[in-house]
Amino acid sequence: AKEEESPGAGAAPSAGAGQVVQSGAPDGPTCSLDQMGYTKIDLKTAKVGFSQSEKEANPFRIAETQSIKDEAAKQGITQLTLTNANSQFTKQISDVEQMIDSGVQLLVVAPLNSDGWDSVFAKAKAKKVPIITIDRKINATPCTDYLTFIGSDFEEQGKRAADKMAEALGNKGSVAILLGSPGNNVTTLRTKGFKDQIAKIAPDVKIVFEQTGQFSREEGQKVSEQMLQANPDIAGIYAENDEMALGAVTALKGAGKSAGDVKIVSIDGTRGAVQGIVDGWLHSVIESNPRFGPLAFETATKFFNGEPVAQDIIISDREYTEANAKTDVANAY
Amino acid sequence: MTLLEVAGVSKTFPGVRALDDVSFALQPGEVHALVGENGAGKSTLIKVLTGVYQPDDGAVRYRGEPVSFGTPLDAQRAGISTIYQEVNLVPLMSVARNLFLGREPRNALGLVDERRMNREAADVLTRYGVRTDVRRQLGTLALGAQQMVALARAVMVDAKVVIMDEPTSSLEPREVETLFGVIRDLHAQGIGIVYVSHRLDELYQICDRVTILRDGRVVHTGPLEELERIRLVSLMLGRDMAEVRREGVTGFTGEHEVQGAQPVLRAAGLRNRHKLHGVDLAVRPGEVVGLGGLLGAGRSETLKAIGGALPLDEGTVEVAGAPLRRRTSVGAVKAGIALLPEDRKAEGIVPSLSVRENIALAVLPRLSRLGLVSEKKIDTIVERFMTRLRIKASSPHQRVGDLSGGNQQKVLLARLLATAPKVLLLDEPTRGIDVGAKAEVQALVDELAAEGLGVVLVSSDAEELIEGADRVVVLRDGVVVGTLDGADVSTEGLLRTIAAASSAAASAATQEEAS
Amino acid sequence: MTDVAVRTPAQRVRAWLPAYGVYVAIVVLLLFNIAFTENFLAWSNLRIQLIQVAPVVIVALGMALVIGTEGIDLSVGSVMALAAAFIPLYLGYGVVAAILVALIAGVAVGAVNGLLVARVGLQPIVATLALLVAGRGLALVVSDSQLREIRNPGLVELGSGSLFGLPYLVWIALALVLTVAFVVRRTVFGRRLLAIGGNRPAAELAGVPVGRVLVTVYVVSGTLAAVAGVLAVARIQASDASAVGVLIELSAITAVVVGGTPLSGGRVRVWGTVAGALLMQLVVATMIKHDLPSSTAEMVQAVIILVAVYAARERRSR
Amino acid sequence: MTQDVTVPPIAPPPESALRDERRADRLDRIVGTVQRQGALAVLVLVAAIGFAAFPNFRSLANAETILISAAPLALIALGMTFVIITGGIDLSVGSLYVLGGVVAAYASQWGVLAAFLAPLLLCGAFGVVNGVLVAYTRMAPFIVTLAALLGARGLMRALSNEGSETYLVRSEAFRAFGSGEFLGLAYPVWLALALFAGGAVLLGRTRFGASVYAIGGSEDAARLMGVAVRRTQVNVYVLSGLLAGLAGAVNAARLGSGVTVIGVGVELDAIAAVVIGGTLLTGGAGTVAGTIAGVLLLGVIQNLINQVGSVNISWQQVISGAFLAVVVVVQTYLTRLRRIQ
Ligand SMILES: Nc1ncnc2c1ncn2[C@@H]1O[C@H](COP(=O)(O)OP(=O)(O)OP(=O)(O)O)[C@@H](O)[C@H]1O
Ligand SMILES: Nc1ncnc2c1ncn2[C@@H]1O[C@H](COP(=O)(O)OP(=O)(O)OP(=O)(O)O)[C@@H](O)[C@H]1O
Ligand SMILES: [Mg+2]
Ligand SMILES: [Mg+2]
Repeated sequence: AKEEESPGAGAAPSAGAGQVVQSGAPDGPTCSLDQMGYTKIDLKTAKVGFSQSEKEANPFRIAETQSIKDEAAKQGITQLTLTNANSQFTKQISDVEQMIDSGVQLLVVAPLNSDGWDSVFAKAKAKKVPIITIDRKINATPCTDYLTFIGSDFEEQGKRAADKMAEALGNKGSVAILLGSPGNNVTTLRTKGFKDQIAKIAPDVKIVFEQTGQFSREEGQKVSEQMLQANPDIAGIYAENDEMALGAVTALKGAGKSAGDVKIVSIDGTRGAVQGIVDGWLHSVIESNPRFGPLAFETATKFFNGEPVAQDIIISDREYTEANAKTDVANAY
Repeated sequence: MTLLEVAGVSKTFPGVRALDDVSFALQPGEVHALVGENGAGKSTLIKVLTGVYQPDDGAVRYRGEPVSFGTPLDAQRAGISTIYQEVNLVPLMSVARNLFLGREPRNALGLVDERRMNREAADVLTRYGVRTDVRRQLGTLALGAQQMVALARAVMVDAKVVIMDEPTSSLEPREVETLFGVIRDLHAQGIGIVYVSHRLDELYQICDRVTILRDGRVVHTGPLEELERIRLVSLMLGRDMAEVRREGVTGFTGEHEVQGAQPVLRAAGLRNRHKLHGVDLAVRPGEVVGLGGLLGAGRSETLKAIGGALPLDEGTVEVAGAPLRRRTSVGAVKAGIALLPEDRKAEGIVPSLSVRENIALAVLPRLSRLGLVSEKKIDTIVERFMTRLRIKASSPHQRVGDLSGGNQQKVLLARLLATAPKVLLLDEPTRGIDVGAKAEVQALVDELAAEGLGVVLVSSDAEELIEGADRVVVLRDGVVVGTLDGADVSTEGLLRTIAAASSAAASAATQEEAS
Repeated sequence: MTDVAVRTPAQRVRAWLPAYGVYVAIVVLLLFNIAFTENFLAWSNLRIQLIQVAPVVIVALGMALVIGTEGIDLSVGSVMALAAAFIPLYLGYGVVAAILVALIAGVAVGAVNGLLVARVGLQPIVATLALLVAGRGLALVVSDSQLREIRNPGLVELGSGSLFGLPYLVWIALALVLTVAFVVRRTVFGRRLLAIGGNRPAAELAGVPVGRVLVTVYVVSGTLAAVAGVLAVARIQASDASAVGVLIELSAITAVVVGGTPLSGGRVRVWGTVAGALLMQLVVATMIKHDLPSSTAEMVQAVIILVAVYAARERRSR
Repeated sequence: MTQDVTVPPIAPPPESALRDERRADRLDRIVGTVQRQGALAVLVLVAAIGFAAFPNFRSLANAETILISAAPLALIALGMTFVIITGGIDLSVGSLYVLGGVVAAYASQWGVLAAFLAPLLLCGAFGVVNGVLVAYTRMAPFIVTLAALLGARGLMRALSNEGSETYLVRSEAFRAFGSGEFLGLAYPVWLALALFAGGAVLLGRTRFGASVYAIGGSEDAARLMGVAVRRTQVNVYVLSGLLAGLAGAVNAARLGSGVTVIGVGVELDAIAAVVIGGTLLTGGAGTVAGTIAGVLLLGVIQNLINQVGSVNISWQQVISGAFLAVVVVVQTYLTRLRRIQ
């Protein structure tokens, strides 16, 4: 087969921009080997498990898994086991339990859900396996149930999106929200952050519509099409991920709008979306950086060396706007 | 005191008034015949009596008390036991489970006592002449055997009333005798019996009273003895006696002219594991060959094998000298073989389709060009056969599922004839159809033979077989054990051949045992 | 048999409702929207509804045929994904070639379904369930799990262009509806498939080539699903094997059943199916436009399905 | 109860015929056994392969993980077995499973009893609605339970603030049920085992079970034979609803919260497990034991795929789809052997 179309989003993740720690400096609570009562191991010869939550079918997940794999290779870790829960939470639980049974000594988990990890933690504690959760935080006690969390602050992302939206609309106008999958913590937090911030800084911006686009381009497009008919005077669209934003762009084109008529702000920072800014269809994108590999293994190394690591490692996410989109599009994932 | 009675009952189905102000009373210890043409409303009346249908109008009284059975279960609990038309058992369940469904013997813990159930089932069935492993799935039994199981099931309970809707339609003379023995016994115990049958001989043998339905109305009720047979028929059909007398009661005329010596159908060495063990058969154009034998002799299997519906381990089938290559139903139909299946409901009609579509089904390729059907051609053919077979339907577009049994049978015949076959294989062509329709079908068989078709006829009605066939091939356990020709084609001849084969087989078995 | 000529009005309504209940429901919903939904009667809005319903209609057509044979096809969503996955791989050879490959994928999956059902004798729901799982996996393998944007002008035009004011998508769906209606009504194939659904052993004995007809029916269903997959790609201007067609089997089955085709086979209502799809589209659109939260929307949908199917159910007298 | 009727003597069929029949029956029974145990045979085979190939598969802990992960699906599939044997289908179980979990976690604030009772009551009520609609309106079970799937999910979302609120299990006793062990097996596994034993007795040794088979074999015949068709139908859907709710509660106890993002597609897993276990989707035949084998088979396969390490998720799906097809083809083939006899 001959390929012509360029893979729009999700090209093979390049080195890209690594993650930068935003907080988690020694001033916050920390956790060390002694505190947890675990034993020291050599990471290079250790068995490491990584549990991915959703299939690697969107740029974020592709980049995330790839980053873990790349970094493990770089660190010389040979025994890396990967599982993928295919968006089934109970499968993720048994995946992780099975990895603990098979004797992994470090677990990196990208949780599908923030609650429901009791049985896993019980098992991990019994076997003294530290768990680093990445990208989504688990509602449990760090340094007891799990070691630490590395990831973005989703609520903060929502707030920053709100700032961008308010700025784009000049603090007034009606806005539609394309929600992620219902029940998903990411959806909940990105919605909460956005709404709270809008209420605070731009009370004249009215949220007139919020429907789920299931984090997918097609649903995002369908919902936007309906929304544009029912709310022809919509001024802005806040999409909780880039895929839905790109779906909204197709819907806008279909409705005869031109670039910039409706301000779109979204979250993630995939290459397709950043390109959208360059093309003028998107206003701005708040990044959610998926390249957890380096930071995760750095943290683990420190931990096993007996050094204290922060219990909450929040990375600083960048943002893409008209100003930097063109130059940074190559760095997007 | 009247045991069971209905007064002024009416029941309407969409478009049809099946029962119209019907009154009927059953006394204790009487065998009450319920007769009428196909579609007269007999089964409907029975279903109203036993809670399957709710009457639109009128009242049901049981032992003097007004009752309203919501479900068949209520009726059964009250002591009314019923054998419904068309065997109504569960084919996937074991014979014993069918027999005891809803009244399984239970142990101290209240759990079903399987072992006792199987033992008792075997005992009961042996008495009814069904000797089989009761753990077998019921569906693997022949229809007649299933009917005996249904009978045993109905009689097993302590019933006050036993209702039998065409219990003999798939039974052999021998089984019919068994059934009559049972009925006489119930009679002696003062149990009331409602008996529905299209076989008039049977009625006169065992019934005391008769109620005749026509078009949903009662046209006569009274003692059976006083009613002349010809008058019974005329009341059923609603024609005057002279007319009925003129037409006669069976439709067969007797001899057929055999045309040409070349067989139109030749089957040789048909073998199928467990069922057929080398059956040979030849039929010449214009000849009607009967297949005789007891239940499970393999007659249906022989027809199915010829019609391509039963896989064969060995054997050849030739139509007009040309061997069939593809042994499938499709191939057989193409070669000119038309099979009327024994089980009309399961293998014959397509109930959801109209009369018209059912008739045209097998000939569609011939009535179409480039895959497009020609409505005009279909209309012509459908009209021709509806007239010729006198199919009674409100229109060609009526659903076949809503027709009465006899008319469904005629629709099937029409489907077969529309293919202009060379060979007709008829498995119980008159099962469950009324005297009028039966005569029509029989006359039709004669007529078709006269047109040069080769016909193979299977019928559990010995009389029909004898009168209709020129030659009878007798089967037993999947083997041809004799052929009756000319004057030998008689009931006695048939029974003699079967009996001889039985004793031969029995003695062979004893010899084998001894050695 | 006495014909009962006189029927009460209630009886007449009851006889009529099963066939036309779904149309009544559509009218009710339309009236509601005209009264309470902003901008509803605008052509741009009606156009959106038609565009969105087109893929469901196309898939449902195949599903209706399969259901007519007393079968079911759960694999349609995965077939859409598979078709979508092949498009970007072969676009280099031209639009026509790419679409052809996509359709061949549909034919292939349909043939496997058909062979499993007709020749091996698997129950349709299991055979197609296996392909529902495997087909989606295969689509992801083919596409390397990547969403690929489509910028081919031909495909983009197919997805967003119009002819005489009506989008191509709608024209295509309409043409397919007419074809299938014609096939069901006028062809030997159509009658045979109904006979198989009505009573398979009987059809077999009547010389209907049951195996061949069944395989064809599943192939048709697979092909139609592939068409829907191609159109979905053209419309969203991206090939997304992981999301396209997810759960469309349930929408399609619902459309078929709400449209008055019984799941027990032997009857196919083509226009009813179209109406069923339209009804469900209107329900969803109404709820989105009125910004109902998904919890309420799902419960309302449940009730509407029940009411519509209740009205359209086969009545058996007791 | 048997009445004494004298029947004219009938010459028994000759011994040779009976012998033939007996021989045929013996073959029939052997093939039948293989067919009934087909899923078990495949399970043993697959497990043996796992044993030989993967050291980690051999551990007791791994076996326990398989069992405990399979417990909720097993409960759901048990109910589904009853429904499918009556010739029906229950698509709502996935939604009821989530709903049950959410309600159990919420109700756990009033104690462990409430945590079990609340989901049973609510999901049982959904079962009643399903059953009544199927039994009394003759609507197709597929569509009735599809509506219930939507309705129950909607209700779950409404109860959990559009799914965003996850209730934590408040009752320690309830939590202990999810995590505790007895004789080395987790409580949920014991519960599933006990219910399966009960289910086997219910289906095979009671009149209710006989009615279930009869209805699936032929609904009309069952009605005419005096089976309480409607009541039985309502009962099986209620049973299925109850078990789905219970599965949700068990899962909530294990996970420590009422997770809202689970349950999608669980109905298909349950149907697959039941069918792999040899139950006919057309109804009338099937066993509870087969269903256990089917559920475990699905669990073992998944476990093995994980053992291999890094099979791409897309390939995993291809493999499990193909595997489903192969198992069912083998089942069908065995069944056909049985029919031909
Ligand atoms: N469920 C039904 N729906 C519609 N029409 C029906 C139904 N059952 C019976 N009928 C019609 O009612 C009439 C009486 O049918 P019924 O079965 O009682 O006849 P019958 O006397 O038993 O005939 P047969 O001797 O053929 O069994 C027929 O015209 C039949 O078509
Ligand atoms: N009296 C009986 N007891 C047990 N099984 C029987 C009996 N009669 C027939 N069978 C079973 O029926 C099957 C053969 O039936 P088949 O249909 O060939 O008979 P047939 O000669 O066509 O009789 P029918 O006239 O009933 O159709 C065999 O499997 C046999 O075991
Ligand atoms: Mg009758
Ligand atoms: Mg026979």
